[in-house]
Order: sequence, then C-alpha cells, then structure tokens
Amino acid sequence: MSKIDLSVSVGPLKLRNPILLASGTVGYGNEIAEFVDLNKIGGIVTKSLSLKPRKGNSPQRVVETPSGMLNAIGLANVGVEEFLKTKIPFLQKFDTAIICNIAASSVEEYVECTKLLTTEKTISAFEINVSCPNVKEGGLEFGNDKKAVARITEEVKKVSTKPVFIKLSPNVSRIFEFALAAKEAGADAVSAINTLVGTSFDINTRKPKIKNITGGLSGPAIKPVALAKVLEIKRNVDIPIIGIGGIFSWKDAVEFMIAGASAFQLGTVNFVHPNISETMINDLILYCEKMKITSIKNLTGSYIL
Amino acid sequence: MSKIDLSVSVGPLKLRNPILLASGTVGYGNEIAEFVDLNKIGGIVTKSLSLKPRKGNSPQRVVETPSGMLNAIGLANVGVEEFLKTKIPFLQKFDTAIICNIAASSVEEYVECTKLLTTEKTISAFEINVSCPNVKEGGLEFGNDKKAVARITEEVKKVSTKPVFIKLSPNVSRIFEFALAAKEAGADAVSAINTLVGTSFDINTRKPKIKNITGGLSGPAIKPVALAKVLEIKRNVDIPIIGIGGIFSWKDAVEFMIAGASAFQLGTVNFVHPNISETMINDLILYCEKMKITSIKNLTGSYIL
Amino acid sequence: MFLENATVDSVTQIGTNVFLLKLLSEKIANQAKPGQFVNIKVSDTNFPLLRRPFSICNIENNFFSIMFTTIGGGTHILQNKQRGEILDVMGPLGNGFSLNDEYDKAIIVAGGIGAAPFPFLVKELVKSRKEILCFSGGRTKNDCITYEMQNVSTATDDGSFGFNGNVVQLLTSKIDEIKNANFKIFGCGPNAMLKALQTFCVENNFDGEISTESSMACGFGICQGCPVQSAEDENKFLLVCKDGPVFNVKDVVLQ
Amino acid sequence: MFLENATVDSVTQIGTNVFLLKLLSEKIANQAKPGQFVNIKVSDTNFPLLRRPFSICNIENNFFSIMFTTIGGGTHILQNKQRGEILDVMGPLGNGFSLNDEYDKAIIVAGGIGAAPFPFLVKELVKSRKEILCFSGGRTKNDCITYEMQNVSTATDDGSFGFNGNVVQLLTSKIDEIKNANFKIFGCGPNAMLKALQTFCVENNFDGEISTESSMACGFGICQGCPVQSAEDENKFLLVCKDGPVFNVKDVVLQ
Ligand SMILES: Cc1cc2nc3c(=O)[nH]c(=O)nc-3n(C[C@H](O)[C@H](O)[C@H](O)COP(=O)(O)OP(=O)(O)OC[C@H]3O[C@@H](n4cnc5c(N)ncnc54)[C@H](O)[C@@H]3O)c2cc1C
Ligand SMILES: Cc1cc2nc3c(=O)[nH]c(=O)nc-3n(C[C@H](O)[C@H](O)[C@H](O)COP(=O)(O)OP(=O)(O)OC[C@H]3O[C@@H](n4cnc5c(N)ncnc54)[C@H](O)[C@@H]3O)c2cc1C
Ligand SMILES: Cc1cc2nc3c(=O)[nH]c(=O)nc-3n(C[C@H](O)[C@H](O)[C@H](O)COP(=O)(O)O)c2cc1C
Ligand SMILES: Cc1cc2nc3c(=O)[nH]c(=O)nc-3n(C[C@H](O)[C@H](O)[C@H](O)COP(=O)(O)O)c2cc1C
Ligand code: FES
Ligand code: FES
Repeated sequence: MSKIDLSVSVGPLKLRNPILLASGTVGYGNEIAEFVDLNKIGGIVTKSLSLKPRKGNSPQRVVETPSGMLNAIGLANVGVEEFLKTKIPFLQKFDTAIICNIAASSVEEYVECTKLLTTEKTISAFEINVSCPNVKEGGLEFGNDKKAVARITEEVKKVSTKPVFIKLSPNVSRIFEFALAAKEAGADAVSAINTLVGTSFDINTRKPKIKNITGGLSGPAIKPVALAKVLEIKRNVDIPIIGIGGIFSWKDAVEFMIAGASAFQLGTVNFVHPNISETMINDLILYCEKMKITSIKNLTGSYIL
Repeated sequence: MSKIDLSVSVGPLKLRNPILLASGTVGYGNEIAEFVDLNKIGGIVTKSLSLKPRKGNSPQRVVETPSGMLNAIGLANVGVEEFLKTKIPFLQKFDTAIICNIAASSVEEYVECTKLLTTEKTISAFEINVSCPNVKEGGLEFGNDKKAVARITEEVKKVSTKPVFIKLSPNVSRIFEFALAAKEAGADAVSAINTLVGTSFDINTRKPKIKNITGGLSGPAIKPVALAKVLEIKRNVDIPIIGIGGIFSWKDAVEFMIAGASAFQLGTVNFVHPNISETMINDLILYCEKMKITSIKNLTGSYIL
Repeated sequence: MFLENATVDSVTQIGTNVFLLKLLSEKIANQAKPGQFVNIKVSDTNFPLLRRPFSICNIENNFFSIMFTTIGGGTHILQNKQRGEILDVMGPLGNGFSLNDEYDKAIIVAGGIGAAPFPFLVKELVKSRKEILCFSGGRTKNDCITYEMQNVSTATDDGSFGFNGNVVQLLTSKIDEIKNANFKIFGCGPNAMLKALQTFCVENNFDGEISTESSMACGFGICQGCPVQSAEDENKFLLVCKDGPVFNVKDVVLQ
Repeated sequence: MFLENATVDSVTQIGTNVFLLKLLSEKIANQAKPGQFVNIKVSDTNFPLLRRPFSICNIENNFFSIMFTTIGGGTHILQNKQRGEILDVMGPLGNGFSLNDEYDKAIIVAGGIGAAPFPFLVKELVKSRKEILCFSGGRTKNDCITYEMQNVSTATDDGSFGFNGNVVQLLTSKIDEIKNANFKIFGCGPNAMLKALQTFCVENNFDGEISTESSMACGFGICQGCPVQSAEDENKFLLVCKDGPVFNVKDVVLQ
C-alpha cells in the first residue's frame, strides 16, 4: 500500500484517481471490463447518448493515419431509454464514477436526455458533447458557437442534479472563450479536447476513405494540440479541466496534468492497449514517488513557464 | 521524355510542376540546393521576411512529437534589405519560381516589405504569412481576424506587381471564411495550411520543451487536418489553393491535389529527406500514367464524394 | 479473449506473397474456434498505431498460425518477424463458423487469401466426420491457395489453374452434383466474391455462412468502427468484430 | 555533405550503455574531419520522424563509426541494428576541430559520451605530431570513457575511477604542469561541463574549442532549430549544425 494519494476531484466530483475512459472508446463498459478492473480506475464516460437510438454513419467509419486515426461513427448509440434499461444494470455493479455523455441536435433534446438520466443514481456526472464533428445537424456547429454552448450549459444545469462537464471542440480559434462561456453558464468543468476535423483520400478511387467524407482525428498525433488547448484554458479561465487527446502512456497523462488537467481521459489507446488504464496506476505512483509528490492533485497546473 | 504534362498554374503564376518548397523549411535555398536541382521543381518559398532582421526565439526551438514536430523559430530572418543584397544573387541563378514569403507585425510593415521587394524581378510571387503562431505581436492574431486578413491582402495587392498568395492559419473555426475574405480582397490564391498550435512538457522539469511555451505542429501528424482544410476551402470558395501539411511522399501530395490543391509545398520532409522534392517528380509521372491523366492539372479537386 | 505476449515460432512463405506466421500462445490456441480471428500489434512503436486483424489459420498444440499476404506497412513488418520475437496479440476474437448443425457435407469456398481460416475449419470438420468439398479461386495460379484444404477444385480468372472463371461460377457449375446432399456452404474472400456467393445461396435457398471483413480500430466491440448492414432490420448495423466476422448469408447486406 | 545508404558493419558494446556502430560509406569516410557529425534516419517509418545526430567517432578505410549511449527510441533502434542493414545517413556535417593551428600540445577534455569525437581527433593529431594529453570524466567508472584516447587521466564524481571530482576540476589541478607549454584545449561533453571548461579557459585566457549540442530538426542549416548565442554580437545566434558544432570558447555564450 503506497503512501501516494491518487485521488482527485473535478469540481464537485471526487475520483479514486484521475484515470477516466473517454466517451466513444469504451462503449458502455462491458467489453473493456474484460481487460480492466473498473473498480480500480477513476471512472468511465459512456458513448454519447441521444434521446432516440442512432444507427450512425455507413462504413467506412475508421481509418488509420500517421500516429492517429480518423473516425466518423456518427454517434451510433442505443438511446437514453435502452441505456437505462440494459446498460445501467451492468454499470451499477461497479464502484467507479459513471459519467454519462450526452450528444443532441437541439437544446431541447439535451434537456430531455438530462431529465431522463439525472434520476438514475448510478450516474455520477454528465459530460455534454457539444463538439462531435461527425453529425450533420448540431454537433460541431454548437461547438463553434459560444452562445449555443452557454445556452446548452445553462439549460442542462437547470435540470441536472449532478455535476455537468462541457466537452469542448478543438476546432475553434480560441478555446478558452468557450471554456469561459461554459463556466459563466454554470458548468462544473470542461473536457478538452474532442477530435480534430480531418480527412484522407484513396488516391486510386479519388474518394475519401471515410464514407462521411471527414472524420475526427485522434491519437498521439493530436497530443501536442490537445496539451496546448488545455494550457490555454488553464491560463485564462478558472475552471477544472479534464484533459483528453492522444494519451498513450502514463507520461502523456502526466503532461496533461502539468498543463492544467485535474483528471484525464484515455481514448484511442483503449483500442490498442485495452488494459493500460489499469496498468498505468502503478506508473503514476512511481512517478509521484520519484518527484516527491504526495498527492497527485498537486500536479495539476504545476507547469513552470 | 514522358508525355505527361506536370505544369500547373496557381492563379496567374505558371509553374513547371506543382512541387514547391515551403517557407521556413529551406531557408533561402542555398543549403537545400546541394540535394535538389531547383531547376527541376516548381519553385521555392523563402523563409518569412520582415522589414528588419529578426533574431528569433531563444532555444529550445524544436522538438519531435508523434509523427510530427513542434517549432518556435520566431521568424528568425535576415530582413528584406539583406535578403535583396545577399540572397537574391544566389536565387537569381535558377530558372524556378521564387516565392517571397512576408511576415510582419503591422499592415504598414507588410506594405513596406512588398514595396521594397516587388521591384526585384527574380521574385515570382508573394506569399503573405498572416498566420505564424510563434510571434507575439501580430502573426496568429491577424490569422484569426478576417477583417485584418482582408485589409492586409488589399493593401499588399495595391503595391504588389506580382501575384499575392495569402497563407492561412488552420487554428480557426472555419478556414473557408478566411479564404473568402482573402479572395474578396483580391488575393490570387491561398496557401493552406500553416502549423497547428501545440506544446509539450518535460515531465521531470515540468517546463515546456519549447522555450516559447507553444510551437507550431508540422509533419505527417497534421496531414488529415490539412487535407480537410484544403477540401473545406475548395468546396466553399472559388480560389486557387496551395496545399501544405504533412506531405512526406508523392502519395500524400496526390491526396492534396485531389482535395483541391493546384500546387503543394513540402515542409518538414525537407529536414528528413532533403532530395524528395526532386525524386517525387518521377513518381508523379508514373501515377499520372497509371491513372491515364495526361495533365496533372486535372487532378486538382478531382475528388469523388 | 486474451491479451497475450505470443512468441514467434516461424514465418514461412507458402506462396508468392503468402506467408504463414506461427505463434506460441497456450491460451489463444486452446480457446480458438475456426473462423475466429486475432488482432496483432505488429510493432511496439506508433507505426502502425492500430492492431491488425487476421483469421486464425490453424492451431497445433499450444501454437496457432495466421496466413497472410503482405499489402502494406503492418503486414510488411510481420513478414520480417524473427523466431523468438514477442508479439502482442489479442484473441481469439469474433464468433466463428458453426460446426455442429445438421449437415453431412461442408462446401468450402475460398477467394484468394480468403483461404486463411479454412485449414482450421477443415481440421475440425474432419473430427466431426463431415464430408468436405473445397473450391479455391484467384486471379491467377499464384493467387489461388489450396494450403491444407481437401478435395479442392480451383478456379482462376485467367484459366491458368483449373476452372477458367471465378470460384462462384465454378461452384455453380458443380452444384448439380451436390444439390441433393444435405450440405452447408462456408465462404471467405473478397467482398465481390462474398456478394456473388451470397446471391447464389439466397437464390437457391442454400444454407451458408460467410466470413466478412471491415476496417477496424479495436476488434472487440468498443469503437463501433466495423458496421455491416443487418438484413432483418434496416435500422441496425451489426459489428463485424463482435457479431461476426462470420455471418449467415441471410443475415447481412454486403455493400 | 552526402546522403548515403550506409551498410551496417557492426554494433559493438564497449561499455555499460556505450555502443560503437560501424558503417560503410566511402564518401562520408573520406570527407570526414574530426568534430564533424552525421545525421542518421534510424528507421524507415515515422518513428522516429527526424534524423538523429552523432559525432563521427573514427574512420578506417571506407568505414566510419559513431559512439553512442542509448537514451530513447532512436538510439534504442540503433543499438539493435544488424550487420548488413542499410542506414540512411547524411554527412559529414558541421565544421570540426581546427587541427593545424600553432600548438604543440593538445589537451582533450571529455565528459561522459562527450568522448565520442576524440578517437578520430587523436588519430589525426598523432599524424600531425602533436603531443596529446586526455582527461575523461563521468559520474561513475561506468560513465567514464577512455576508448582510443591517449595519456588519459580520469575523473569520477564518486571517486570510483581516478580523480574524485569532475573532469574540469581535474584539469585545473593539473594545469600548472601544462601551463608553460604551447597548448590548445578541446572539449566535448554535457553543457554544464562545457560551461565550466569555457569559464576556465576564458579566465586563464587559454585557447580552446568545444563541441556543442542542441536539439536539431535538419542538421544542415535549413530549419534554424539549433541556435546558440553569439558572444561577439548579442543580436546574433549561431547555428550549432552549420557554424558548429565546434566553437572557439570565446565565440559562444552557453546557457
Ligand atoms: C476479421 C478480419 C480477418 C482478416 N484475416 C486476414 C487473414 O487471415 N489474412 C490476411 O492476409 N488478411 C486478413 N485480413 C486483412 C488484414 O487485416 C489486412 O490485410 C491488414 O490489416 C493490412 O495491414 P497493412 O498495414 O499491411 O496494410 P495497410 O493498407 O497499410 O493498412 C492500412 C489500414 O487499413 C486496414 N486494412 C487494410 N486492408 C484491410 C482489409 N482487407 N480488411 C480490413 N482492414 C484492412 C488495416 O488494418 C489498417 O488499419 C483480415 C481482416 C479482418 C477484418
Ligand atoms: C551535433 C551532435 C552530436 C552528437 N553526438 C553524439 C554522439 O556522438 N553520441 C551520442 O550518444 N549522442 C550524441 N548526440 C546526442 C544524440 O543526438 C541524442 O542522444 C539522440 O538524438 C537521442 O535520440 P533518441 O531518439 O534515442 O532519444 P530521445 O530522447 O527519444 O530523442 C528525442 C528528441 O530529442 C533529441 N535529443 C535527445 N538528446 C539530445 C542531445 N543530447 N542533443 C541533441 N538532441 C537530443 C533527439 O534528437 C530527438 O529529436 C549528439 C547530438 C548533437 C546535436
Ligand atoms: C472511435 C471514436 C469514437 C468517439 N466517439 C465519441 C463520442 O461518442 N462522444 C464524444 O464526446 N467523444 C467521442 N470520441 C472522442 C474521444 O472521446 C476523445 O475526445 C478523442 O478521441 C481524443 O482522445 P484520444 O486521442 O485519446 O482518442 C470518439 C473517439 C473515437 C476515436
Ligand atoms: C521549422 C519550421 C519553420 C517554419 N517557418 C515558417 C515561416 O517562416 N513562415 C511560414 O509561413 N511558415 C513557416 N513554417 C510552416 C511551413 O511552411 C508549413 O506551412 C508547415 O510546416 C506545414 O507543412 P509540413 O507539415 O509539410 O511541414 C515553418 C515550419 C517549420 C517546421
Ligand atoms: S472494430 Fe471496434 S467495434 Fe468492431
Ligand atoms: S538543425 Fe536545422 S538549422 Fe541547425
């Protein structure tokens, strides 16, 4: 039993440790649970839920790029009702934070989803996805409109009985302005970042490799951009940050905390190393010991510029 | 002697082939000329020039990232006067397009530089860098302000006797709006993209690896983003595009032309494979033959969505 | 489903651009069923970033093998693996072929490298005393793989080896001899071939299973990257990695 | 300056985490001067993306060698290179030490892997009949490299090998024996050591050259990524890759 305290809080939400699994990269937890003891990590963020089930985009949905990948899943999900009926019973079994990610195409839909979910005690917090690049209506557009982000935050906060995190789009000029808008509208934290818009072509067919034409870029390739966005928010807005983007090792995770993240999410890496969220716990402890940090909280925003 | 016509035009500027060397990645041509016969490629874009010489940022200026690198050179350059005196004589010797890249911190400075340079007949065109992420005053700020971009374009066009290309920042929500602003202000083409803002931390010192704190991300990592930006411009604005971002092989270059680029620039790859701009010529010919394309012009924007 | 550090036993070339990679993993070898696949991290760097999926070609004691053709960066690295190297392998994944339904005769139809899962299937079918008839096709003789199959008839587009035409045409031409037996068809190969085979089965109302392919990010159901249209519910995609890769010809709509 | 496909002759371990990589390249071997470096693409994938710079350790006929310690991904790959493999090498790069000025005695000061360029320098100095005195330091005995040097005195921070202290302190303690000779100092090692050596030279007004390091992107002057402050003009940076890596102690301001 180590003397290092790995517990952190993201606004009002207390976590066993800063390790979270990112939305859309672990479904609703059942498959990843075969590789990771969810009781050992900080928590899991569900695939984005919409009011009604979504079929998602036609294939091809994913393609590898240099040190990254593009995806255009199109928010395929079972919908709020089915989630409560068939996914919650599984998640209930774990003593870990269950963060419910919501993606909608209208303010009303965000509110509806929140109302239906907020009564479920298994859910620890909401992450509002205002930034999915792969759905025509809404999604990215919201993410590019400060007023819309403020409005969604405000309305969701009104009906939510749990902490509300706003997941920001990186595809903007000044992300801190969106973090500020979210904060002023009452958000408890922001998650940064979602994927960068990207594409790739088959030079023989001259068609985009992704059926949706563009997709979201994730993985190590985007880590420097994600770190810069987290740092930009940290230096300009006083709000807890959940760092996301290209984390493939405990070292990457530490960089995000140094840049200002209170917790972090693992995304694409789950596809390649599904057990890393659990194996990195010990590495974080060793790092803290080496750096003589007794509580990992103290890493957050500990950059020396 | 192949029957494939590799010549292209970027607005009024005719090029032997679409292969250009990107600003800041080949200095003023003398070093790279030891590896490449500049008379065989389309042309070369100079390091950004400012009115007065610039010392640039203190080290560390560069760091490698997954499939990419960050740089914060800080527009170190010899200044317009020295360029005309000591660099032009070398460039004069070549029968290739010399595109002069200008970076300034005020509209007046852009105009001043253009005036001084436009009388030099060795120069074929100007590329206006409104998007360098690594200089405090100006640079990126211009790149994020449509009106400023329009104004710079307009004023530079007034005094320029050569084609003017505007080099756009990718660190914006909708790059096509900037392309449109440039077009309406009289730009002959846009260059897309410059680097993405990024950073990286040393987890032992907790300091940014780049002295400037943030740097510009380049290399294969950003290729999907750059391609999406080029496609976005092509689909929304009727203006010639020079595609830039992560091109490391002739295949990458072809993707950019398919996405809408009339020509393309090689940047980071020159550091690793300094002769690739020349060696890819034959690969492009072979590709055209295979695809039964007699003139490479026809590739531009030939995507099938 | 395991995450294993599998030791490379051998890489053997068995055809022009056809390789067998034999790996040691007691867990995977003992749990594997014909038609399942493994997902391999071919290097410990970011290149390639994602795992690469390969059908389990056969098992032997605590070893399993994959059969592959080199088409890009990942397979190129695999081709050059040395004995003793350790590979990070996830598997066995997916559902596999149904071995025990009521049929006496198994008709195996392979297109090119689609032959990969069949050595294992053949071995199991022999155990359960099924009669086996194999059809293997390819563009040319070089693409036509018969490795560890039984009673194989071959088809090549250029007629360089066996029947002149594609493998489904070959099967069609032979069907009268088979028709009246109680049989089941197993197919694996390029999408175009699977579609032809599917049409052939559906039109004649033959029972059949096909092993499908899709680009994948995870291989075990968490990314939603590998959808295939469900035949019974147009509002539903099935996942190749989890609901498949083997589907009944009636269950999916191939593009 | 050439772009060469150099063939790996051998990788030899000559110390705890000290390796010699011997490569065949007639052009590079014949043009190289002591103090110059090569820039190596250690893999043909994007990992690592950039070349890795290494001092030329020595040359022999058409071969040249580098001496390196493994610290990260790139050097790890180099350490595992096999005889016969082809490496994409750019070089020789940079300026090198000045061999022919007016001095009888060469004082060579190496810190850790900073010993890398000196076997080649020693060989050339011997040819031009200079007297040679070497000082090599490291944290412990393991970090203290004397490979192919002459008249070596060693210093270790923990006193495990030779003088107990750093190599510049050792040099200082010996300086009276050297002072009255007509000598020149050549230094290479970690930045802290080079600064100490520089101060020592400047204060005593000794002539000296140091081989510096900087992070680099290109290695031949096109990226401006490797600046070092010029001593004579505060508005000027020099480039380690092009104006250096070897500088007169009076010419640069080390950070
Ligand atoms: C369930 C399943 C089983 C497979 N079994 C075999 C097998 O037994 N033998 C064999 O040779 N090949 C098999 N494949 C195809 C094999 O996965 C690809 O050939 C391989 O991934 C190519 O990787 P690469 O890096 O060499 O090629 P690249 O073209 O560089 O790969 C680029 C990307 O495209 C993906 N990709 C390329 N071709 C395919 C393909 N045909 N199907 C799915 N994704 C692809 C890769 O996974 C990678 O993500 C199977 C594919 C799937 C989905
Ligand atoms: C002119 C010059 C000569 C050199 N000569 C030698 C030599 O003879 N023997 C030797 O062992 N090392 C030498 N080095 C240092 C050597 O280049 C680095 O150790 C090597 O690049 C590390 O690469 P990596 O991928 O293993 O380490 P990583 O830490 O993974 O490299 C990450 C990045 O940091 C850069 N980097 C890391 N350490 C250094 C360093 N000390 N100097 C400059 N860049 C660095 C790398 O080039 C790479 O871009 C020299 C450096 C320079 C600039
Ligand atoms: C296949 C895939 C699906 C994703 N789906 C969602 C989603 O439904 N909702 C969401 O907010 N983010 C989604 N994301 C974004 C991730 O949560 C994360 O923000 C992004 O991938 C960057 O992190 P990474 O580089 O670690 O993957 C998805 C990412 C991937 C790769
Ligand atoms: C070291 C370095 C210096 C650069 N300097 C400039 C510059 O001075 N002016 C400019 O417009 N772009 C500059 N760029 C951006 C490149 O011209 C190019 O837009 C960018 O690197 C993306 O292309 P790439 O991925 O092929 O490198 C620089 C890039 C690098 C890597
Ligand atoms: S590949 Fe990820 S769900 Fe099938
Ligand atoms: S490393 Fe590029 S200029 Fe020195």
